[in-house]
Amino acid sequence: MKPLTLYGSILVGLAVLATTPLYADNYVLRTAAMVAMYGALATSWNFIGGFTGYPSFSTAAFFGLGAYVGALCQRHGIPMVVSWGIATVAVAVFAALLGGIILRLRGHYFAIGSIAVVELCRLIVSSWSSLTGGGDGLNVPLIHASPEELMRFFLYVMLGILAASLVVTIIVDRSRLGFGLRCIHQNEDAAAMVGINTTAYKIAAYTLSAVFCATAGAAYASWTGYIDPTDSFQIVMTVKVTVMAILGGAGTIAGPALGAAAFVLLEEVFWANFIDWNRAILGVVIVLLIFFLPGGLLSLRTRLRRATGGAA
Amino acid sequence: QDAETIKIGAPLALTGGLADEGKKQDIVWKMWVEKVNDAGGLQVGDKKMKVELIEYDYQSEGQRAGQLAEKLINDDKVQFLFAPFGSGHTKIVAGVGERYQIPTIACVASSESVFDQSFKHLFGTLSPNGGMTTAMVKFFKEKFPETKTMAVLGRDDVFPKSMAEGIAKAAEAEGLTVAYKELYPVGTMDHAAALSSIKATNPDWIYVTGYTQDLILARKQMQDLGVTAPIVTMVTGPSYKEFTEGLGKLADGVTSSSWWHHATSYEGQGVWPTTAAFYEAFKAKTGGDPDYVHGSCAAAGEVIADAVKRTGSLDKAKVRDAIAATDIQTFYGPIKFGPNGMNLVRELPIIQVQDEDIKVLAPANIKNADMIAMPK
Amino acid sequence: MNDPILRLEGVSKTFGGLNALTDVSFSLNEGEVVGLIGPNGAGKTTLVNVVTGNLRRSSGRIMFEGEDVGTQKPYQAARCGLARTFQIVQPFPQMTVLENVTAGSLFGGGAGSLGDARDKARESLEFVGLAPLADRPAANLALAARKRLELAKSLAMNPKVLMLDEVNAGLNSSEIDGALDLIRKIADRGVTVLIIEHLMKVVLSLSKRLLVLHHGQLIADGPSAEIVADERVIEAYLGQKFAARLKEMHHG
Amino acid sequence: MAIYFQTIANGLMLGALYACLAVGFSLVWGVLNVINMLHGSFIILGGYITYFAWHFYGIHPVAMLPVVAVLMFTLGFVLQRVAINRVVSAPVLTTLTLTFGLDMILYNVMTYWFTATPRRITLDLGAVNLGSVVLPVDRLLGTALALLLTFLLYAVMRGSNIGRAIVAVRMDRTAAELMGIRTDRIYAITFGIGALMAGVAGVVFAMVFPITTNVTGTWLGKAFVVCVVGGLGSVPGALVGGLVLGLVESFAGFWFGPQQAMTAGFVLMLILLLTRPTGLVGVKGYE
Amino acid sequence: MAEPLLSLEGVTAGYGQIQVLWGMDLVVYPGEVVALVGSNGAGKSTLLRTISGLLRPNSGSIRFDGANIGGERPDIALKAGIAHVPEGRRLFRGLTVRDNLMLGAYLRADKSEIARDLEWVFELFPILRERQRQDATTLSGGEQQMCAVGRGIMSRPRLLMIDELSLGLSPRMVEHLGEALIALNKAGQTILLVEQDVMTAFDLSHRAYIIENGRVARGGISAELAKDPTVSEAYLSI
Ligand SMILES: Nc1ncnc2c1ncn2[C@@H]1O[C@H](COP(=O)(O)OP(=O)(O)OP(=O)(O)O)[C@@H](O)[C@H]1O
Ligand SMILES: Nc1ncnc2c1ncn2[C@@H]1O[C@H](COP(=O)(O)OP(=O)(O)OP(=O)(O)O)[C@@H](O)[C@H]1O
Ligand SMILES: [Mg+2]
Ligand SMILES: [Mg+2]
Repeated sequence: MKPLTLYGSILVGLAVLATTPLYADNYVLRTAAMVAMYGALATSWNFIGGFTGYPSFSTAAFFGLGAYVGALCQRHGIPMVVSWGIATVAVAVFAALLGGIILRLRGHYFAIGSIAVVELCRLIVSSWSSLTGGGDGLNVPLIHASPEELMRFFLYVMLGILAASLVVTIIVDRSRLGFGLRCIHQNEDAAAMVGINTTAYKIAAYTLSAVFCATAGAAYASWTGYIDPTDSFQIVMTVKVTVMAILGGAGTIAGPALGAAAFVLLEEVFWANFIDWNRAILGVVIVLLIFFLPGGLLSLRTRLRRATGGAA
Repeated sequence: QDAETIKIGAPLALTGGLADEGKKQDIVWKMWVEKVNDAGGLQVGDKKMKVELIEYDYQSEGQRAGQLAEKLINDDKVQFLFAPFGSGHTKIVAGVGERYQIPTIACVASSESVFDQSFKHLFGTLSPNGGMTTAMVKFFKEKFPETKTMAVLGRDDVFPKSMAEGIAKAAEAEGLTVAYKELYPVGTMDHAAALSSIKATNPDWIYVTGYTQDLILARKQMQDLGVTAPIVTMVTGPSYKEFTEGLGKLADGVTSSSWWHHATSYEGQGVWPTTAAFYEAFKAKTGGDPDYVHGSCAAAGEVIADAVKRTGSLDKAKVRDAIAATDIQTFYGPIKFGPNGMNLVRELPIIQVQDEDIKVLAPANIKNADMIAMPK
Repeated sequence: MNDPILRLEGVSKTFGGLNALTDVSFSLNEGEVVGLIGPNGAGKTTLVNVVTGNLRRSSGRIMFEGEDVGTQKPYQAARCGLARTFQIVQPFPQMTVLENVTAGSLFGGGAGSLGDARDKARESLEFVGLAPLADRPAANLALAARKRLELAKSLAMNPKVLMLDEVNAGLNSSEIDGALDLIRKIADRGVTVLIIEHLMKVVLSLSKRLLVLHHGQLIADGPSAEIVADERVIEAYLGQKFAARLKEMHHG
Repeated sequence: MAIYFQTIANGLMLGALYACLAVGFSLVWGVLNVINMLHGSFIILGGYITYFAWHFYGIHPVAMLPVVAVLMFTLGFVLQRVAINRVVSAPVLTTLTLTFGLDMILYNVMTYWFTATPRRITLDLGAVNLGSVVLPVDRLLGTALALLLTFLLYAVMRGSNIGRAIVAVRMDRTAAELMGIRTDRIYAITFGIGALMAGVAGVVFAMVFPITTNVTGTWLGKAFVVCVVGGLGSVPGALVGGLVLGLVESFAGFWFGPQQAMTAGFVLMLILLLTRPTGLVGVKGYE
Repeated sequence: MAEPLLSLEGVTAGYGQIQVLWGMDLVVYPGEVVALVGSNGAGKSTLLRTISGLLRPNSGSIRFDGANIGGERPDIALKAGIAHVPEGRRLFRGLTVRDNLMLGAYLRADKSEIARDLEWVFELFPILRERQRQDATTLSGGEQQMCAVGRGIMSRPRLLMIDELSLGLSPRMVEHLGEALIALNKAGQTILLVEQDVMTAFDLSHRAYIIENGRVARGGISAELAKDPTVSEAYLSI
């Protein structure tokens, strides 16, 4: 994609989400916010999973930790937005330290290690009741505002996180870091041989994959007003985000966010219309997408172009 | 606003981990709506209005429960919400209801922590858990005076955890020794380690909390490992027919508390004037016995019916106040909300499985069997 | 003469019980072209891996420009001017040839920006004669072109010492001639070259000095002509028939 | 003292079940490079078949072993042929996404038909006492079956032509084709064996655990841990991994309480991942 | 001469959009050693892959012993009697030398004959007998090449195709393998050989084909080609 087309499409996409309050009700806004949130999660995942090619399943761990750190800060009277900042920084530090350890693993083993992190976080948060309330979960001070205001506020918060993650993606893509990450993806040994500090680069990617998840998690906690370990550290969420990114096109700039939008909207449609079979139908859609669009939704463009004879 | 129907929204767990509980809510609410509409609808002022129930499956995922509550309010314009099963998800849905000032009736949430956030639109038909612990300890001590030590194993989840902690506190207050008290995390597949430790303390009373599948596994492993005690309580196992069905003979002797039992004989207003009438209707519809989830959920409908009738309109604020002032008798028992929105404390049944059947041991006015010791 | 640019002192490497390298010592002088030969499994690749930090030596010292680099990571080795090619070529398969080389100049060659790196990459593609294929994905190249890509990539890194692990294997005689010219040109720029090769034609025509590894031990180090006549080398490596052929060639 | 023996016994019996649960998953992952998200559902499906055969026709679970084995093998074989084979050489994330999608379908079908109600085979075979150590008969039987099946699979993988072919395909698909091995068929057979092992694990589990779709995720998670502890793709690895995990959970549960038992399992796994990524016995290629 | 064992006529093949072979014609007679030489990327390996069924020809015919095997799966070609020792040996990691050899006989059911052939491979390459319990990929390069050739022999092929016999082998090892091949051929084995080192190729073979850009540029008796000045200029420039 040419940069201008790309940036144009991204702006249009964000604008579509941002203008929902003008014509739609809160539920649509909420869905738009969900699209933005999952878009941000998938875009984050893309740093490690797409650019670097490391199959990371840590998303839910970062999201959940962000939610907990944010919630705890707020409960200690720290203003909401500051709490989100603290959560972001704390989780970034955590991810960098953790990355230093588990990024020594490659391929499958990394996948397992990163999924174990989610389970471990859940178990630790759940057994550290004195701090986290354990299985009881945590209440976050409710915001006193009308539902409409609140909804709009959180829509823009999530959109902001999404936009930030996209901007960082674009910057990384055009920088040394992005180039190096792609080299690592292709051949890690060769990457080291041309002078890439693979460890540092991977840690950077892993940390980037954590920051936006953490902010989103913290904002989410403030939004719902209640979090508990089971809902905050869900393996399903981790897998879903990965699936979204792959459906959209892993390693591309806008693909993961597009995949997230498609996934969330499809889920919405099926949930509303097929109570008993929504899960199966979504499963069928995923299977078909993998069969017919293994390169993700973005590869549809290339295909169409080829089919129509090269005119772009 | 659509003046023709009263819309009640319900995010339900029809698939996923809580599917069974969700389905129970679903079936009872449908029964209630059918019955109401057959009679022409609910009395609102001088006209009758039909009731429409709108349900969505939230797949046992908390995030989605909140989202669907929002959809119900915004897209479907419901005037009331029924909260889903469990304290955690109830909290999430109640948070949404509160924000939109939509009265939310929780029928399967009993932890006080759900109601202590000063929500003004959340009302629960279950009584506080607290009513289940002290009374039970007293009752057992009276029946089995030699009871000295107990062991508690609880699931680390809102309700089961609070019950485990509540009972331990109550027992110690009554002079029992709690020789073992541990929580097990969600997703535990094996209780052998805990049970072996419990066996080593040789307690007089074993108290386990958890969801049906946890309890079935725990009971079976107790049998396998030869862990037993004169009193074995599993909360809220025997309240569910799945528990007794899954365990067969092994269920015999297990005690539990419950919020409601169909052996009670309350009477009052609503589509089912007596407990017996509800029991018959349920039996006819499903072939099985109702448990407290069924009872409590059906009663939630009556709360709404009563409130709109007294208000005579669907005015949000008025209806909310009317619900807060609820004071009715139903087949489920008395309903009267305390300041935090929970149904008032009342004497709750203590039940026991005897010959694969559920018997009520207490309170005395509805008891239909005497307590037996756990068969060896 | 100056100090040697690279010096190994008693370097050993073991894999579990296997001694892949035992007490290997030698030095390379700046600008020299040296051949490293030895039977299959003698430890030649292992030696390169140890020098570039892909493997950690078990003992000994590796001195590069007077400093012990024995604990360096591969990327550090690359940045300080120790470049190598892989026996099994290791391109970034989905990237174009140009991008492959750009990676070399950007990260190893210390180029300031992506643009600079690209210019430098074009230069080294020109140098090895791959410029016409610059926009092809590396995965589509035939073996010879891939080996040249490896070369271009290491050149783009401004190496001081270049270790070539069988870059000519699988090339036929006339292609080898092209490759020889290329390596000579590189050496003429002042780069120190260590060539590992089983093709004696290549080794002999490029290097005046040979090192011979056998069972992980350095069994010979000296002028090429002497080494190929050494009985131990013939026994371990060349074989009688080939030695005879070599001798014939010298006389004929 | 007695409690230690009991804890060891508990750990070993649980561990054998874990081994049984993980071996098929490990094989499929190791050989096909497919992280089979369906594995948990396969186990439950095997359990349901066993339960319903017992419930409606009174067939003893052990008698169902061969039936479930054949059914599940066929299911796995066909699924690989028609679906997974299409992307089997794609990156691991793609196949994972595919099996994730397939699992959503299977899971939905099972919850729809069978509901989430936990079902249990109430055979209750009692227990035998060995000194002060109590050994539940059904767990003993499960342990025996788990060991037997694992050894059977090991024998097949080691001694037979098919076993060699499976390893060969894993290591180098093209070279295997040159040996005259029909790789797509071997893939299907391997996936079939994976499903079969899951199915028979389901039979064993049906005697020990309540069967419900709720636990598919938990069992899948266990399979992950066992694989790492033992070594990916290896039959003896799954056995060792299962036993070690069983023992660790059992002792951690005894010493630190059940809340820490699962945490201990994960911590063990992380430590192993970082110190011995090939697992306790997965040194060489996968047998 | 007798009927050809293998004959190709106008075979074209390639990878996806890229065509590599542009009309190959060649024959191999029973009992011969035939060498294929040619520059890098000329398509020699592609040709062997097409014959052994790893690759489908786009057109042309491949006849083996009278039957058309073009476009059949590799197991069909192998059953017909064609063994392919691929470039880079490609032994199976994690399997012992012996298991690797046994996989060569994967399609065969005649147990006693297999045992006999295994014995024969061990006679040909005694080092393999010593190392039969060792993981095949821990062998040295030359030993691996022997194992790969042995694995080819184990299918008891009527035509043994070897790609890049000497790649990465020490001169001494090349010599040793060459001797082994001659012994094999003396025992009646037909061999089609791809070899970069033209001198070695001409030394070992009866006839040779020179491949250029996916076509046969020349063919003939090896000894004559070796003397041909145009050939030595292009391929033997010492
Ligand atoms: N990572 C490793 N683990 C175990 N053994 C190894 C490892 N790498 C190499 N070896 C062994 O070390 C010895 C030396 O190998 P090396 O690759 O250095 O040989 P080489 O001289 O390059 O041979 P060739 O000429 O065949 O390339 C061999 O026996 C090899 O099997
Ligand atoms: N898998 C593949 N996909 C695309 N192109 C390929 C593939 N394999 C080989 N090629 C191309 O086909 C052409 C012929 O390759 P082939 O391997 O047959 O040559 P060769 O004569 O064996 O050369 P070499 O001496 O390098 O082994 C080359 O241009 C190569 O780039
Ligand atoms: Mg080497
Ligand atoms: Mg070739």
